[in-house]
Amino acid sequence: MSFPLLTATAALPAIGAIATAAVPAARRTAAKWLALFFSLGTLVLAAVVFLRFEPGGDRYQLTESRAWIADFGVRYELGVDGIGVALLGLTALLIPFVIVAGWHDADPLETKSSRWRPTQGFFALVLMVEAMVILSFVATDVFLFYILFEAMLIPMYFLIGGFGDRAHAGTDENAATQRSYAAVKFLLYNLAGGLIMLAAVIGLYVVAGSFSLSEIAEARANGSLEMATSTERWLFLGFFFAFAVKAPLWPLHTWLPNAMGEATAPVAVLITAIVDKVGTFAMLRFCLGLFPEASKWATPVVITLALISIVYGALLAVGQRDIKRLIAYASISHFGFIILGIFAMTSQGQSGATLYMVNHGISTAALLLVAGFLITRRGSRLIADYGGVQKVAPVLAGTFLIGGLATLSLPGLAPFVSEFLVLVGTFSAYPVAGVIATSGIVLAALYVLVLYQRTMTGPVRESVRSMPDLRARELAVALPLIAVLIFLGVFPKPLTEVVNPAVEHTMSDVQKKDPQPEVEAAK
Amino acid sequence: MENLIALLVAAPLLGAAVLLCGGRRLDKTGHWLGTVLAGASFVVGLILFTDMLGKDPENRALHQHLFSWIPVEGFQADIAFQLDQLSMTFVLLITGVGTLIHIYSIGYMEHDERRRRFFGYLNLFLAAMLILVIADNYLLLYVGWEGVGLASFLLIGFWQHKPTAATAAKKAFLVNRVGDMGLSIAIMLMFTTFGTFAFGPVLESAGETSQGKLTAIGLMLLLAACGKSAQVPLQSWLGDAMEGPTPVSALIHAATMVTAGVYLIVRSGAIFNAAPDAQLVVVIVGAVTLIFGAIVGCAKDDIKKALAGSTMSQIGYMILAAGLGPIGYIFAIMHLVTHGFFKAGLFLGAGSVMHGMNDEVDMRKYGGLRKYMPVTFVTFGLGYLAIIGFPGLSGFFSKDKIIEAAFAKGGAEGWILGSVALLGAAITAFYMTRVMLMTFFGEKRWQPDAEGHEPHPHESPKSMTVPMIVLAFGSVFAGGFFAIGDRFVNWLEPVTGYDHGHSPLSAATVTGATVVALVVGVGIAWAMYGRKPVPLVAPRGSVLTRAARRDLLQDDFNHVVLVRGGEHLTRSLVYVDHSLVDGVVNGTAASVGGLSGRLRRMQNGYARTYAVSMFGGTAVVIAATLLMRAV
Amino acid sequence: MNALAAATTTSTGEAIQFWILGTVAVIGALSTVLLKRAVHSALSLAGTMIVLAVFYLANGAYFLGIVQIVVYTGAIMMLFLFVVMLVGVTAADSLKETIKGQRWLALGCGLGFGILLIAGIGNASLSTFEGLGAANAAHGGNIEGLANLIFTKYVFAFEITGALLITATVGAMVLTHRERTERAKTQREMSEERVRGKHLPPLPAPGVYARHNAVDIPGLLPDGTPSELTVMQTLRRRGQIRDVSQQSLADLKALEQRSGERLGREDADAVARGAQSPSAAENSEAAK
Amino acid sequence: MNPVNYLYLAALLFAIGASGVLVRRNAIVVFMCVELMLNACNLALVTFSRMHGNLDGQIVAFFTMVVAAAEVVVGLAIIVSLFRSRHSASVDDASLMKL
Repeated sequence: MSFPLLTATAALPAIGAIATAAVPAARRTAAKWLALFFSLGTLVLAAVVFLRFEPGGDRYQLTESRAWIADFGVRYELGVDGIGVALLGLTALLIPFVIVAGWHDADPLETKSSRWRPTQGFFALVLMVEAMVILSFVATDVFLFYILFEAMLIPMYFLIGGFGDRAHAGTDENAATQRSYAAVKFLLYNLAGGLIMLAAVIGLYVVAGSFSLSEIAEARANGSLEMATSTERWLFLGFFFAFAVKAPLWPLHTWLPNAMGEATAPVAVLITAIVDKVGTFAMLRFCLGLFPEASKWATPVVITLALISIVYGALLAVGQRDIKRLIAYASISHFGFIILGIFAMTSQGQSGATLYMVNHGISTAALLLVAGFLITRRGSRLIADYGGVQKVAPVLAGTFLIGGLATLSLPGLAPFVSEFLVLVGTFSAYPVAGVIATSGIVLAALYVLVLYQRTMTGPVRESVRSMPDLRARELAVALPLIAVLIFLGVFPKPLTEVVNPAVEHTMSDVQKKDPQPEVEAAK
Repeated sequence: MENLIALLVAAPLLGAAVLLCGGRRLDKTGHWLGTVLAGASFVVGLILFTDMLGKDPENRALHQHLFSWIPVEGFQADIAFQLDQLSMTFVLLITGVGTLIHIYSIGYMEHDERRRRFFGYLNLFLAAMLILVIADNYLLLYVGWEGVGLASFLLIGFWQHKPTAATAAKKAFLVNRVGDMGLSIAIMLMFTTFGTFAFGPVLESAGETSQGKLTAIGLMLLLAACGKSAQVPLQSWLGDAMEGPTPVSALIHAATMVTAGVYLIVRSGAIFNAAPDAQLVVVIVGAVTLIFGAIVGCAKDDIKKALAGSTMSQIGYMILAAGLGPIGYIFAIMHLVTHGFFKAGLFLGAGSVMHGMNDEVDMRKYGGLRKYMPVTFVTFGLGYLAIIGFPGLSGFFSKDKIIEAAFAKGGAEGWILGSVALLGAAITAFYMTRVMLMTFFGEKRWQPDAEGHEPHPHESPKSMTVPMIVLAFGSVFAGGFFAIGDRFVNWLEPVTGYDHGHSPLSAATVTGATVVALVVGVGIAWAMYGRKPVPLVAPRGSVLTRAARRDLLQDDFNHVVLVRGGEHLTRSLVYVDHSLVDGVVNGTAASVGGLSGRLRRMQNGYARTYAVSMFGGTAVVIAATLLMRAV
Repeated sequence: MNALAAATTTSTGEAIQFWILGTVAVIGALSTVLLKRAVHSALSLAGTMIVLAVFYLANGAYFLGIVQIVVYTGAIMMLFLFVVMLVGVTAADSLKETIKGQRWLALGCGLGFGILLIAGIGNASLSTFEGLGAANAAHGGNIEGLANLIFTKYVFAFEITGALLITATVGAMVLTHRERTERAKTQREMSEERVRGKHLPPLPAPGVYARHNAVDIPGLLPDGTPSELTVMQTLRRRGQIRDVSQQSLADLKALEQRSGERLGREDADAVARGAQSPSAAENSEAAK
Repeated sequence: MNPVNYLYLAALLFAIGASGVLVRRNAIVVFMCVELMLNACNLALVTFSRMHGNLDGQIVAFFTMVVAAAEVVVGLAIIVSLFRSRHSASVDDASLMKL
């Protein structure tokens, strides 16, 4: 067996987490640099994976397979397809920014004893999440995936509940209550989803006799696996429920605004840009891959829910008074687009959905991290506490605006490409749904511009008058993300190249063909 | 030669990037850099133009394929440019007027500390607008379409510290987004119908699909055009957009960007030609806006808003012409170009007036300015004569052709449209005369402002007057140059096609009617504003006047229905999310909590009780096993 | 099955033995559960076990039958009796149930369980059986057969059982062993303590004023109150002191009443006392 | 008579023992009832051994006895030390599991 590249990519941050956690209490800064070093190392490995991946090659590449729990046929099976590669890259790319943006978020409060080591804990948890997410993107064994899917809740729980907004840190009892409420809500929602999925995982094993994606696919292909329609549907629902909670899809979304509102901005990025992507990713790989017939059966309902998510999330974003909650609802709207693209079951829709996952990750990270810098400066998350920031901190305002424009999918920035693909893909299969979803772009403009107008423009408020502009560390976070957004907006080919073959595989899984254009069909 | 096309866009794009990222080091030189790069783009345009003139009229189009943009199964979007006569016209207009306005802005924005950024935005606008007109497919056009929307947003809200400016910018972007939605649906429809959205294949095979589809595409394109070109019902943003600096109003909200809708319709002519229903809606929208804008223009006392109403109305003419089909396409573009000259000139003149009057915009506080600002007066006056269609000047030729074409549409439709266009001409003459009289004639009416500074009207610096003079030349001669010998028709015909139509009225009759309308309009205005002094405070006026001052209540409608309604909707949805969606979950949690509180009492701590439950449980399991065996 | 020396019935003698001894076993089991005193329960259980030993023998498990008598009835039950003595042989349990519904639930569970088991057996039972003759004979006898299995097939389990027994022994020692937290007192220290303490003379003996010489009856002080000091510490801890002061007073009153009745004296006081007399009589009964 | 009757007896004894465990409060008596249950099982095992004609059942019964012996030793030791600290052998007194 050749060098286990995927294992190494997932193991490096895990090792980093242990190393960071082991740093003594006094050497805080060393822990930060160590975490950054490991995250950059992971990025390098991810880049190697990206380069080694051959778009025209096998469906799953760089595969590894070892026996794990032989009695139940559970194997440690890894492999990436194009979608996995794209999301792996996204995760590895974003984590260094999360770490740099959260550089001071976990500095210990002075009231605590000297043995208190929150900094080490914070960065170790972030790396732990990275390791699990990466592994879940490359796992091709359902059981292995399930374990990771659940296990990543643990570090996330501590990150949300343990490291609140610096704005309210310290003595504020109410904030602490809110935070633990948010963390518990996050955990309960996702656990509930996960448990239902566990039942479905077991059911799948009973039906298929294997946990391996490739084996199941093979059995399906040569006809040795016949699933009863109702069985397939129940199993699909079990899987889908978990992913819909994670994604999150209306009406299972209410944990997200709480969690994102209470967590620090970097952790919020971790939630919405990285961890939630596992949900949508899994819909593509497991729901569509394992239960194609049931997926088609559920399509009308899923599309309806996705449309509700799009419009509802956007409308609620307009009504928010809290910057981070606003971004959370915007994300719900965007997840609606992703799910819409997946279930439209056209090449454009699915390519678009995959690109959307990547682009939404980057654009939300940019917007949210800059918003985090803003919130740290003023110590408030309320939109009403700001005004005229543009005058005192033009660079901050500028980066914030670009992040916002990316969120509203301005052409030239990466999210436009994906959003348009999703819309076209949906429209060609379900025209009415496509038109309703298109209204989301107007609403997106509304909430982004309202946010920008209220915080950045107008007369300078007294409370922001002495606000400093972005510092070097913060620029190092914002500018590269913006550069990536522009690059992928103008030249998304490196991504589409790896994604396209994977989408073809998924399309053949569900045995769907793109609708033919009317004129061409006539010819 | 093809490779130069990208350079058109690259120059201003580079300028925008350098100016916006360059930081304070460029504060001193930034405006020169911006102007030079805009000029460079114009020069490139000229080179391409001369090259094009040397070619056979049928083979003048140039193509440049840069790279494949979004390659996805069954979906090919390219970054590729197409420069034909239609695009060329726009390129020259955009870069030419753009460069002039860059020069003008050097003087106008001299005292603004953020001038560098202003030039960055202007360059960004030029780049986006150029992409819009030289794109070879609808998706790339969409990029430019939204790009100019962004630039417009940034420039309207340039003085962000003013809440009105920030609100106006947001409004402009939002209303435009509604139009953009139309454009993106149109593109999606094209994709599902034709499998592509490149101009060539789509327009060639437009006739091969059902009329219903084409009508749908056409209506969606019209929606997009309405948003961008401020046509009813999406016109409300244009008046507010005057919050931006005046050069912006001249360049974006008069000469170039707002005419993009006309470009879109003319470019998609093949689709509209095959969808008469869509065409009918287009002419109706054009005709309604024509009158709507004109009425609004009559009532405004703010010089820029009056001009904005006029812009709306003039674009209404163009849309009307574009909706007429091959009879009108060329005249729509022709009017677009001449309008670009004289309206830009008018706006620059207005800017010059404001510059001299401490940024006062209320025309009732002007009066008699011709003595203080002679150059401005002359250039503005020439623009005025052009727009009202004074015989011999630009506007006369282009507008006359449109009215002719409207009659040539034939039937009752033709009569109605022609009459509306004539009526519009009369109202145009009225409100423009009003502007002219209130600003430059009569007694001086200005007063010290709140801080006691009395304005000292003075002529503007050279950097501002020179562009105005150049544009005045354009307003005087462009129309004649285009019209005489059908130069413009011959130039554009290979692209848009041309149909002479059969007018029920002779050309001379139409011209006569136009002149009569003009005289009537001017006469009424003279009677109302020239003979008696203009009151300093606006009279109450008739119902129509009051409604027109409020943009014919359309904004109020928007406010009540969309803004208030939207606020209520979002607020109630926030409540629903909190108490209903979340409430179900929290309620479940609470009931589980209550249930476990009850069940907790079973845990009394006695080992024997637990033993009973274990034993009972075992009994149940055995019973179940036996039953299963029995069954 | 029939061909392979399978039988359907046992001998009549065994049947008679089963019905008689089986009844005894059930009665023993019931009295184990139902009798108030732990000693009686232990003895009934021992009886049941002996019956079971007989059944083992009857079933051909000769080795187990003997082991049952020797180990179970002999060793384990005696251990029980020791502990019962240690904890207090006289203490009778109150059979009043304190947990609401426990008794009915227990009864229901027990009955249901028994019925289920019997139903299950009835459902699954064979009408024939093989008998142990062949198996016992294979290695020359029951014990040899068992030995053969224990030391071959089950040798590992056997070794582990050994380890378990050792561990249990050690565990029992550890559990009952009390760590001495202070140095043992020397005789000298004890005598000095005695001299310094309140009681210079030896502690008073129990039952000084009692009617019989019992160690669990405290001596009465001159005022008639019992002195706990007179009873052994262990009994005091167990709460097994029998207070006779009230009893003797009651006896005295009963005597007075009886003599009063005989003398024909009837007053309200005597009637009131008469109401108390039955309980007093009962107390005296229990004292015996 | 069929040896199955032994099984019925075993079931009966087992149920009686189990009821005793549930009903009695004196730890020693509870313990005796547990022994009764074990004995009932042993009887069943021995009977199975006879019915199937092999000695494995007896072996298991034998192990049960050994384990029961070990259990009794430890259990009684626990009761004794419990009695020492609480002066009571009632299982209800040790209700510290209650919240």
